[in-house]
Amino acid sequence: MTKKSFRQAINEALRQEMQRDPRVILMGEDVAGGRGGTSGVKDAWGGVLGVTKGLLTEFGEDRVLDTPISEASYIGAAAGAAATGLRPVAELMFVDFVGCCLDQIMNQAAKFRYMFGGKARTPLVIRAMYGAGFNAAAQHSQALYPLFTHIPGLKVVVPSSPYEAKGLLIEAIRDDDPVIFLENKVMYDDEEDVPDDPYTIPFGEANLTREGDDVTIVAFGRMVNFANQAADRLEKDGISCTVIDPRTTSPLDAATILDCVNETGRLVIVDESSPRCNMATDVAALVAEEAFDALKAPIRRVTPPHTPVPFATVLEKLYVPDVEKIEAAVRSVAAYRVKEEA
Amino acid sequence: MTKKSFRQAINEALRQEMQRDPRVILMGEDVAGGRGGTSGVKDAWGGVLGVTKGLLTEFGEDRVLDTPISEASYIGAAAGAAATGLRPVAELMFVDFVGCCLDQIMNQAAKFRYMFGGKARTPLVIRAMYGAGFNAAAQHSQALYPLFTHIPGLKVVVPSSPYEAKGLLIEAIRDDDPVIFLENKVMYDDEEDVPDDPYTIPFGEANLTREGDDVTIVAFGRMVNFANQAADRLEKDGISCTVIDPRTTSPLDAATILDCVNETGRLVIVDESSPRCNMATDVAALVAEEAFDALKAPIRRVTPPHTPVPFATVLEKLYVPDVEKIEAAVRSVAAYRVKEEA
Amino acid sequence: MQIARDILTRSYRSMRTIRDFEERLHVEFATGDIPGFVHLYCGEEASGVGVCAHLTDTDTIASTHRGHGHCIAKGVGVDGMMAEIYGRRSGVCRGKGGSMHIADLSLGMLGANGIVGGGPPLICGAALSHKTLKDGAVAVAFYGDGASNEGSTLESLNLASVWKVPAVFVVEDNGYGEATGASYAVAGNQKDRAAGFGMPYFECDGNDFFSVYETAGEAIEHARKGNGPAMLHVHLARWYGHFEGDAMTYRAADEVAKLRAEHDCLVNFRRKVVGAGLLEDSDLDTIDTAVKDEIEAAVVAARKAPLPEDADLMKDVYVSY
Amino acid sequence: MQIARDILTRSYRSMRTIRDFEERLHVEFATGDIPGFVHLYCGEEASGVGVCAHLTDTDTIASTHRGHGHCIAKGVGVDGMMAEIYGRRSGVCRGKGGSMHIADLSLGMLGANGIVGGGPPLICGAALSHKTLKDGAVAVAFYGDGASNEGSTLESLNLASVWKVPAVFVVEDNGYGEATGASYAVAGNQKDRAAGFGMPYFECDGNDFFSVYETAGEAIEHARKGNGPAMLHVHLARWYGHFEGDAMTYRAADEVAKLRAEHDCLVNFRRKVVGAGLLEDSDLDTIDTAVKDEIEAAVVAARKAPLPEDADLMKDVYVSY
Ligand SMILES: Cc1ncc(C[n+]2csc(CCOP(=O)(O)OP(=O)(O)O)c2C)c(N)n1
Ligand SMILES: Cc1ncc(C[n+]2csc(CCOP(=O)(O)OP(=O)(O)O)c2C)c(N)n1
Ligand SMILES: [Mg+2]
Ligand SMILES: [Mg+2]
Repeated sequence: MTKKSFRQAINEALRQEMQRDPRVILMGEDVAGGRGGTSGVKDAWGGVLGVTKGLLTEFGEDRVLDTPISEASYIGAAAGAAATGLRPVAELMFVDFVGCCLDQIMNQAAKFRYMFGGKARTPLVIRAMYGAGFNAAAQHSQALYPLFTHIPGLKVVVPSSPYEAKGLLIEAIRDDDPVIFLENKVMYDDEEDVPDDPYTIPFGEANLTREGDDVTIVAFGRMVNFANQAADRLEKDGISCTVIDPRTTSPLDAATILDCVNETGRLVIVDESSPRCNMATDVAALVAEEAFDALKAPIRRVTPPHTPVPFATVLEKLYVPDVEKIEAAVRSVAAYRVKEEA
Repeated sequence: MTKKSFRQAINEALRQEMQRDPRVILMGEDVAGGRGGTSGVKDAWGGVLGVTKGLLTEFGEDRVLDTPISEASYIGAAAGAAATGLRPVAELMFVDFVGCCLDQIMNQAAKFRYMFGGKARTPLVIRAMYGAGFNAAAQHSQALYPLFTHIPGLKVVVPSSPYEAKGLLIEAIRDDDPVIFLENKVMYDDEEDVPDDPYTIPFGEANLTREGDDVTIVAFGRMVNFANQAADRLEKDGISCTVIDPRTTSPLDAATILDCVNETGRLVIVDESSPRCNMATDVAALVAEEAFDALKAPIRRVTPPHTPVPFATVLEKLYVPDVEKIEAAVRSVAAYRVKEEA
Repeated sequence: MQIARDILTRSYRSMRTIRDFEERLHVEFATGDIPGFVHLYCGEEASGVGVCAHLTDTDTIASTHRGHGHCIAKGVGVDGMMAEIYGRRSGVCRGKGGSMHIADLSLGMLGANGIVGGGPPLICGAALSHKTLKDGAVAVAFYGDGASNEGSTLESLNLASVWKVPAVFVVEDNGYGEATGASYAVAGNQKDRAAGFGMPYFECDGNDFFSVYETAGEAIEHARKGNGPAMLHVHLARWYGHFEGDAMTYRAADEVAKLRAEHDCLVNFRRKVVGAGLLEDSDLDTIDTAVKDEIEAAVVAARKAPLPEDADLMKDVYVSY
Repeated sequence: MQIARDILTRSYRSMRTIRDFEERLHVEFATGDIPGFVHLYCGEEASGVGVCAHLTDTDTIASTHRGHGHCIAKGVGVDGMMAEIYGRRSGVCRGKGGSMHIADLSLGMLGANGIVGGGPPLICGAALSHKTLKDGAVAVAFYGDGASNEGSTLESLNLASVWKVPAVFVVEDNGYGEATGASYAVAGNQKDRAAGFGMPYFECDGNDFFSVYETAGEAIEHARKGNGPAMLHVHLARWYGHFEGDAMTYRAADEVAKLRAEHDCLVNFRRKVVGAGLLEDSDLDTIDTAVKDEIEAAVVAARKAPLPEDADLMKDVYVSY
């Protein structure tokens, strides 16, 4: 057990799986970097933010493949390779670039198995960075996991910490279905204790980062940390929260969410993605259908507004959900009394 | 006022707007057809299902442009043309093909205005067919409006009848923002009375196709008809329904939906799109947050299951929501009594 | 012509099977009993068969919406295909894919594809698998003249060259994408595109099995030897509309009649092999009869086969979920 | 060299402005006060300026993530640009776009673009507008060697040819896409790609304003005359990393020093025009001083300018909603 950053945890998961299984290969733009360069230095980048650094050196050019800038072809190639015997981990760099290759994800990889009557396996992992907070503006800051979650045939992982990232990525690589693995770019330097040995965290099993009696908070990815901070503050005022990290949006651990809401009767959902048709609406709808009787207050959603992500720091700060907004939402549902009771 | 099919209503809207404004142009694959053919026949197709038939003859090749099979380039071209003085109506054929051009919609057209500080106008309409029921299988039967609804900067229209289609399409063409206009392919031969003159139907104003006291049904596109049929049947058993056709999913007429639920206290949402992060969850979340006090029953969603669309007729019929499933959902919420009352 | 007798008979049988399969589908579609979209390969048989004659089950192909011919050429059985097209549970995809999604990965058939340009990226990946797993196999993407304008196709040409994988890109140029002529929609030409993406270009007459066979052999050999990808441009023609129901008003009235009369790959084949004394007319007649019976049986069986069961709807979305 | 004196001075001023703007950004970025990603155009000035010297405000250009140079060359003011890069309300995009999204449609500048290959499709459309509105204008897509492998770019070459619109595709080939060399990532070559998509190919030395100016003139004239699109391949080099912060370990140690010493387009320009007696050293010195002051003023103003207001967050998502 050593302190590792989110970046290191992901790198270690990749390395250990590549050591374990020769069919695991990496591909993407500058996942190594330096090919065709004049210095002769290999592994010049190891990914645009250094996440895959060192893997070329250990596994060589046959297993760490730099690609031209052509997402449709190499994400499709990853799908094709997955269907024919390899276990590719393809890096899309920014998830925003899915606009250049959605067909290969949505209509090819995700649908093979169903269209082909169960006769295909597509053990593909697509890693990508998501999220605002980097002043990367509208085309490099989206969350977009709702898009993937909407598509049957995909699994979608949104890890909330280095420990989670390592275990979930190893699980993703060993999984036989196409998995979208999303890394919040603001979290790469976050550190925590992470076991050195490989381990897996199963999909569809939520993690309760804390348990409380008054309000259930469901949060995704980076928002889990904000939710926990909000819960810390609220605790001091006697409002005790359960915080649920679903880990995967597809499959979603509906049972755990419903159990918790049945206990607390109050729910706040924190989702960094655009507010329409997102995970906050998805969880709210689930609960409004299946835990209706338990609900003692409106279901509150803390999300960005329905706008593209702005560039300027002041605006971006307003845009992303934060601890204050979560706190306020929890207070409002905690204080809520239905008319009959009032 | 003449009986017109859904197909004719759309054709007429296009024709009348092209007559009115020379900047309105059409483009897409085989929107005319016949270019480069050996018979010399022009307008050989008029769209894959004949929706744009006759427009080439009336407006010529400069305003009805056939394109190579390359959605990214021509949908992007439509966006670029819109930003520089034209008002293009681009046809994507099947909405499933958005996987080939999402970037130009999501990261370009939808974001220009915001990224550029309000200095762009992008009066672009993208028409596309959606929906199951044609045995067109997994890659030609999706609904996908949740994807577009999720993206800030887009408007999304899902017309439910010929009358609606004409008025909403004219509105879309005159609108200064990018609009996704989705046509259910199963409805092209549906007929109803449609005024001959041009008229517009504003976005964000829901249509109540019927009003009732017991249950509110919100339905989209083709599902509006199913909802009305279900309401007819239920009426006979003394269950009276309000049926809301929001017409546009973005903007969404939240006020009307909330008003109706405040009256009926019971809500069923019928959505032909895949169930996760879809419009059914979107509306459910809205109501669970903003009309919570009024709710007397769980919010029920009638949607397809979380699977790709199957090919075989028997399976496809099971897949798509139908009148029976809507009826059953309404009955269940109508019969529901919260524990306290019970 | 240095072609083994068994390759000749196998190839003829394959072409004949495709022809009869498609002609029969044309008839059956008109009855209204076949659901969905059906795109016929009739007239293009020599291409799929001439290419696949060089492949084994270890090699991979990816096909298009017009996929029946490639499937048959790669060895997928007509019973399972016919049942699939009829939407039956005994279909090769259990009735869940239909005409546009027939696949059989155990035979290296990575699927017909409803998305134009869907296949070439997949083939880059399959070729990468072959290279990485060192199984000596090649991967072949079939695609049309129309698909040659899709970004995914063009990117794939570049990617395959950069990675130097054993991929062959077969442009089946029938002169049309739906109702639009290639002379309108394809600017420039395939040959310069091949050069533009750094791979050798081969060209052949798709109405002539031997032209395809020979040229495809060279292209595939190039790839199989580890020299990187190659492009094979096949000139051919489709005999029916884009899909069943297309009135083909964009084609000259006698265009198809002429093709049938003068450019029938089966007639060409027979003339050549019999002329050269490689096979007897009777050899071919025997095949014709056998195929006729096989197709008849496939239709009869498909029509009688049980439909999918309700529970199938939810099956096989995931391996596990 | 038959170039009017005012074009020479304007072009030099434009190149000098880009250079100083970028060199200053490099310094300012290091202070930590500039948020987000910044990609510098330093070293490539002659390309944007040589091309835009042939354009008026009616003509349209689309740019890339490395967009500052194109913006300045097309006439966007440095005050508004600098303020934008600093995220200020007085920025040309009100602080909502930043370095990667600077645009000014009133000047025919359709935007920098954070998406590689984002611009070429837009330029097909702008060119279509020009053709349809018969305003005599052309539309120019700038894109990099890396972007020349994106499907959207490749499709656009074909589409522009098919539509025969007045578009020019300018490949700014600096030999790298991020940390990967074009010699690895670009299979084949741009010339054959131009032919493969049916358009003429022009090529020039991007370190030499006159080479660019002359060749771009031909390419643009071709398009403006209604002959359809053209490709202009500009060979050049970037002097900084892919983005600020890139240590450039993939480049030979002396690569940039050599470029600066031997291939500086500003030095080249001065040598040529002074040598040919077209301008005096003092003319250029005057420009240098003026630009220096202008950039200084822009930075000072940007640093002092007010930030966006909270209400701006929700503004300008739609024209109406
Ligand atoms: C991405 C995408 N765009 C458009 C279509 C509709 N479509 C199906 S087949 C076809 C024509 C394809 O032409 P070509 O590639 O020449 O193949 P052919 O039909 O001639 O065999 C089109 C446009 C599609 N299925 N997918
Ligand atoms: C679709 C997409 N893929 C990848 C990226 C990440 N990216 C930004 S710039 C760049 C390199 C572009 O290279 P090139 O086109 O040669 O332009 P240069 O940076 O050399 O000016 C990459 C890969 C992106 N922004 N968009
Ligand atoms: Mg064709
Ligand atoms: Mg470059």
